[in-house]
Amino acid sequence: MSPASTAPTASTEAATAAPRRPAKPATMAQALQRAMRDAMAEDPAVHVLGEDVGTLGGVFRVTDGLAKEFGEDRCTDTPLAEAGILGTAVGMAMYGLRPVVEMQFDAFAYPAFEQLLSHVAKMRNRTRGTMPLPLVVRVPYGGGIGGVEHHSDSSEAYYMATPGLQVVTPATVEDAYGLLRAAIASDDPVVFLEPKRLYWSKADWSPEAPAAVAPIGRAVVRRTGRSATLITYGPSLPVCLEAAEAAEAEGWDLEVVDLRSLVPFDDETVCASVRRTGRAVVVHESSGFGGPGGEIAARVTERCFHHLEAPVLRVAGFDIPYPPPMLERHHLPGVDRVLDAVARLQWEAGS
Amino acid sequence: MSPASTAPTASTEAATAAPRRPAKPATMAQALQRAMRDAMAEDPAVHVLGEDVGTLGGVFRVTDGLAKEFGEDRCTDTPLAEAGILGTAVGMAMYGLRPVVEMQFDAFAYPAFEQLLSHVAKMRNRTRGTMPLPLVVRVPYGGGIGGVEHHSDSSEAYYMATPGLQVVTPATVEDAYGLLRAAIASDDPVVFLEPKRLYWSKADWSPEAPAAVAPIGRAVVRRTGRSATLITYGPSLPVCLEAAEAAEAEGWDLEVVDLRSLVPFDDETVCASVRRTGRAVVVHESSGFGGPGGEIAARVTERCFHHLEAPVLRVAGFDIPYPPPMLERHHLPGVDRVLDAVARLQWEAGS
Amino acid sequence: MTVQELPGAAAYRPAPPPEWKPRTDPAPLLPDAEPYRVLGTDTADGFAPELLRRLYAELVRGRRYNAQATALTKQGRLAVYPSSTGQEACEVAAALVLEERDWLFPSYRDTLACVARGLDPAEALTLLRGDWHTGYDPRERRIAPLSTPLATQLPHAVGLAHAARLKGDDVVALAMVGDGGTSEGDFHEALNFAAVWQAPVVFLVQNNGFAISVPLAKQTAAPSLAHKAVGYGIPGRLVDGNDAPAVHQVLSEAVARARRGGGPTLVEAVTYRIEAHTNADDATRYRGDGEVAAWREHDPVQLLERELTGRGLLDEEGVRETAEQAETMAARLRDRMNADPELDPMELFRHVYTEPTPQLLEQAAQLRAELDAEEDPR
Amino acid sequence: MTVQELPGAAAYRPAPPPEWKPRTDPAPLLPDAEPYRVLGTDTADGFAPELLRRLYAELVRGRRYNAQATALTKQGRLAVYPSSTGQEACEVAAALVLEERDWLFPSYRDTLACVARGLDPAEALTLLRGDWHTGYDPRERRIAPLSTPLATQLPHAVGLAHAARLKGDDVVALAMVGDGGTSEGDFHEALNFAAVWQAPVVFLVQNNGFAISVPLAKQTAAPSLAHKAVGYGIPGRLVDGNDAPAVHQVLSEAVARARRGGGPTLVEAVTYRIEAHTNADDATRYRGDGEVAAWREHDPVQLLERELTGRGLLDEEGVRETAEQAETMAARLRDRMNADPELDPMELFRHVYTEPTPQLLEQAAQLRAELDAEEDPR
Ligand SMILES: Cc1ncc(C[n+]2csc(CCOP(=O)(O)OP(=O)(O)O)c2C)c(N)n1
Ligand SMILES: Cc1ncc(C[n+]2csc(CCOP(=O)(O)OP(=O)(O)O)c2C)c(N)n1
Ligand SMILES: [Mg+2]
Ligand SMILES: [Mg+2]
Repeated sequence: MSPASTAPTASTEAATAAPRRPAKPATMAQALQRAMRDAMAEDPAVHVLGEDVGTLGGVFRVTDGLAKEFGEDRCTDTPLAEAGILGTAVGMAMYGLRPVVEMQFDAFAYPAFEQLLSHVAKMRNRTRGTMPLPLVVRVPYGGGIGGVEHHSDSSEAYYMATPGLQVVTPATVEDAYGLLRAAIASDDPVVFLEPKRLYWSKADWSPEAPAAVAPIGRAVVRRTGRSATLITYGPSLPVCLEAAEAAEAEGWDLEVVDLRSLVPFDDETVCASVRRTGRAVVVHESSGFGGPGGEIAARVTERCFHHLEAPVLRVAGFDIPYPPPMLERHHLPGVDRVLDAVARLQWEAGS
Repeated sequence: MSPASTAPTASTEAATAAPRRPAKPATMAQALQRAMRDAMAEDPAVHVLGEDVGTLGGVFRVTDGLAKEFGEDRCTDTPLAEAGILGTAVGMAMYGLRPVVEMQFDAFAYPAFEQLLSHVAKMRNRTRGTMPLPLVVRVPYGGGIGGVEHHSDSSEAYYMATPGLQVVTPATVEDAYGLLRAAIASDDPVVFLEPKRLYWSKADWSPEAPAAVAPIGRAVVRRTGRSATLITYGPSLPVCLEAAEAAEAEGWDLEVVDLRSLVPFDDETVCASVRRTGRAVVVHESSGFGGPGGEIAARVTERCFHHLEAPVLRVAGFDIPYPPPMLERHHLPGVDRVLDAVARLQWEAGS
Repeated sequence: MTVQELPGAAAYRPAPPPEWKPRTDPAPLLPDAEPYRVLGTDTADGFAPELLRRLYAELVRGRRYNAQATALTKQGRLAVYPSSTGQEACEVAAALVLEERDWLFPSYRDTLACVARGLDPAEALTLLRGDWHTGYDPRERRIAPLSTPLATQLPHAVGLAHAARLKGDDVVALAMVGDGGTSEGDFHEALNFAAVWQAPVVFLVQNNGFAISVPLAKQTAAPSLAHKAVGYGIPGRLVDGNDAPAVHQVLSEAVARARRGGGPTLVEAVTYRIEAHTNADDATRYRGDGEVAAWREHDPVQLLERELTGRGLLDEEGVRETAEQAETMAARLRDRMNADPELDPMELFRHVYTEPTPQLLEQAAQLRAELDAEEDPR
Repeated sequence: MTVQELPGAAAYRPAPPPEWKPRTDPAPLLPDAEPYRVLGTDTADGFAPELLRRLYAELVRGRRYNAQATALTKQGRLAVYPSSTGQEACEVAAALVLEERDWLFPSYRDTLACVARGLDPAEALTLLRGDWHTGYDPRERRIAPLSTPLATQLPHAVGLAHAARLKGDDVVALAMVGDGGTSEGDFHEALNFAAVWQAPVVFLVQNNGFAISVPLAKQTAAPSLAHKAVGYGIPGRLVDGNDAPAVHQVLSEAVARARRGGGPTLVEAVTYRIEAHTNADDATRYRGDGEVAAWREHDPVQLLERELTGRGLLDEEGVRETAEQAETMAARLRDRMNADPELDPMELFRHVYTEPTPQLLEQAAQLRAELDAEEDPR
């Protein structure tokens, strides 16, 4: 993955101050850990809480070492109750802390939905801006890891439909660090969706001098191309990049846009790409019906109608409960399914 | 409202057996009550439960008289805990009952989301069809009634994004009865969305011989027209019909489709209309971003691209937490906003 | 102090059963067999006359406030008003036991507690008038937004109290909830977190007999709601919720306990909702007049008035003066609420995020244009 | 019987405080000061040798099942296995106390209880192998799906028990949950509904000391988890979870109580998770070997074996035979699990609704085409 980034290249002060050490391979999980570690070191208001985040370091080890370095009061194993975790985090944020909450798996964030929808998303607004709620909810999401029932949901549609939340999801090691730092620094509540199956993805990346990442709300063109645009995010980015490589053989030069932020949505970057290419496919793992792709396809069409040679198509998970491990590969959008959709972009017909 | 219904006209057995009494004005709330009453009378497995549904008859009086007629075991005031209500209803359905659950207001269904998403929607599927879950969750939704905070949410996007649920919403007195009967009769779980501000809407309707209503999953053309299609449901249907009347003055002959069922979605009826008119606007109260309109616009565009003279537009609530009573009229899609959207359907340009 | 070091937290990992020991002795956690009472008992002697008079004045003011707000609702000036008439002792005591630096977490019925804590009587009604949601800056008087989703405010109180303690601040949070609200999962989770973290928080349950139409018998089978405390390892206290000095004392002790690091307390105040649930409710559908009449005999204002006059701490003059002061407050409130609030529809977009998203800017422009067109229709 | 008429339900609408009375006497609801034990005490005399031998055989079988499933996981035959090694007494007793018509509501760790109840040992592993979710028809043996979202199965058990009672059926539901699961709101709501409805349900909490890495001290500050019962007005019982006859007795009594209309019971069984949380977990990160070793000394299988041999109810021959039977079961399980399951990807669309939606039909056609192309790539 060598992104043709639209991000500003100026590095942060911290980054310029430190001597740049050579980048070594790091996993996304390590970059996320580092983001929390650095945020905690810089700002004593940052607290991490959740199930098993302390002594164990989280079931995905994303909080590994934080309790040891900062003490159990800064990285706290909570009782097993997600509404309680998010609800107490709301209270902590009301007192000026910046809680970073971990939900153990996507489906286990559901018990906390009332707190999220009725309080977290609304606190700033209902108090006329006097009570902002700087709070991050980290949610490992998506499948592809052989998880049994309830361990592979993609719930971004729920978060997107909730005004007041920012919804962010990294697809690269670099973004994992940069976007999580940005999320923790944000004065608005952020649902931070971590693609489970990319936790162990690796890239050359230096924790001492992390590259700056664009602020929340900016999509990025990961691969330029002229035939059509693949619009995607999180776990489906590698799939789309692979599909784009494979598409070359068919004579298609695909552009790949990584949304990174679902809310706010970067209409500018996305539409600029689609206007250039005239064709688009939205790719995500979440179920199609009522999923993120509908919103994305609709808003792109509203804005680029006369540039479109074909309807914006969607490649998504089927409209079924997430399958058992042995069948999940049939559900997940893969390279072939993406290429099939590209093939259906009415290359002959024109409009 | 005089619907040009696509519904089959054959009446149910019960209806043909009873002598048709002249229809009298009835409210939607009354028709809903009657639907539960008739279902309970016919099938002892039907149980109603929720907060204040018994002695009080519900805060909107939709369950009025049921406890008296069928006893408190059939229409039960529960403790105040929505997850508990839905969770126990799941157990009741597992034992062969057909629970009809009332959530007092839309936002108060949120505590029950884990039960809904992780169990209700999945039970049939996870048990390979051996454990169907015939259960109805009645949710009063939407605004326009001057409700304070947390009393006017529109949460249909959450339900639509959850495979395994049927999502149904009536907009007329007749449909209120017919669809609720169908929902209770369905062997699949149904989220039954009741537009709060239409509870007191009236129509001539005979409880003794209710007209048959199409099965769940069928949209209906409420008004035929040739210029453009308004696609809507629930609380926005009257707005769209009014807008269609007003549009005549501008020379637009608008068709109005009432979806009635969001899941399953009636692509056939909707697309047939859009193919005829070539232009469409989706109208709903729910927030626009990530709301139902995105899905609807996207799927209509996928299917009717070459018939479209303009992009499918959306008129929706703003992407904000639901406003306080004194400001809600600015948020709710009204006739003017619908007409504005119609005006933007590129009448001059063509495509 | 780390969570690990919290008093007692280390203990209850059960040793292998041969040496199994309960973490704490449950006996002191259990509530008394009867609600605690002060009025009409010798204990009342121990109360400072000043405190009793202060309580009385606040009760009278509170009663008047409830009446005024109900009247404003009838006049269409409020969207809805959930009255706390009959529960003024709880409302007032909850406010008075707190220091300025402490935090109050009211439920939707607790406007009165907010006002007794010093919140502007009109600002307190913003939510119920409907010109905005929360009508005040919560940080100003350390009053969380009135919470409509029941029991959801309880974990907030725990988190805030916990945060204050971690920061080394001497702050207590008092959270209010109804009998119905105790059935919600959030109640359970909040009490458990509070107990495990030994957070300086006091939970006040106003058991007013009903959750809208649902009587307590359909809400719980517990010996008392205060008995729930032992399941979290915290003390449960039962008090006559119409006995203002008794509620004040029990809450004061709980606040003091929390302040000195003794952890949370659950207080059940037994009281009664005299009015209907809200103006939109018809209470005759689910309860008899007899029941209401019986409770009117146990009225918090009258009980305290009787005690004070009996003890010679209040005379007719004092009663009249107090009533007059309340009347002045009510008149002022009426005047202010009779003025239409200033509304700016554009505010709808202002507080959703720190910076409006591009999408909100577009939508704001759309509304702006609509408003301009309305004002100046060409 | 209507809810109104439920035993005691009518009572606790508090009379005006002068006549306030608790609804029930809390004393009999409180658990004993120590976990109840049978093995090594005289009480063991009262047990039928047949029951003790049956328990022993099931414990040995269960232990072997756990070992086999763990081995299968290492061989990649299961996606994951949460072992109940060390907790077999609870698993087995929970299954044996129920009649055929009763219902079991297992948590994700309770495969063993399902097998002890007669579920096919291989079908019980479908979820964990990953070829489908629930691997059996719940109605066949009246075993609800293994529940992964913690505590969510508890309200199901209450609803089912309530429904059975309304229908006049003599059915009891037994629901299992872990110590960690007691912190969830669903635990609270389920117990409360059960108590108010006096549903014939038994809640068995296996307190095995940990929720993954989180020890009980960070989960609760309660004297014991059984003490939570009093807050719902139901009896709480504490039992040594490694003492099979003791668990069997306490659960039997609770089931009998439920069956005769006496309402729900909360049972806390004190036990210990000997293995890591699952094969994916590294328990050395959060607990010492010493602790595990101490609990190995209090092993449920050994404890019962010692008692039986001591009493002359079991000899070497019997031990060997029991082990052999378990070995046969394990071998059969191994063989069956080593065969690849038959998979039909098209099944993904088959059970979402009674009738597939038009959308699902489209999607099924798409997958069908893809599968055909895979098989026959032109
Ligand atoms: C989560 C939630 N569910 C339902 C409601 C609707 N509701 C508002 S008040 C009320 C009754 C509350 O009873 P209680 O807790 O006893 O407080 P009280 O009204 O007696 O002060 C209900 C059911 C709500 N506000 N929040
Ligand atoms: C609602 C929910 N939250 C989180 C999880 C993730 N999780 C699985 S097991 C477990 C620990 C459970 O502990 P306990 O209830 O004590 O049961 P045990 O594992 O000890 O049998 C957790 C946190 C889950 N399955 N469900
Ligand atoms: Mg109440
Ligand atoms: Mg455990």
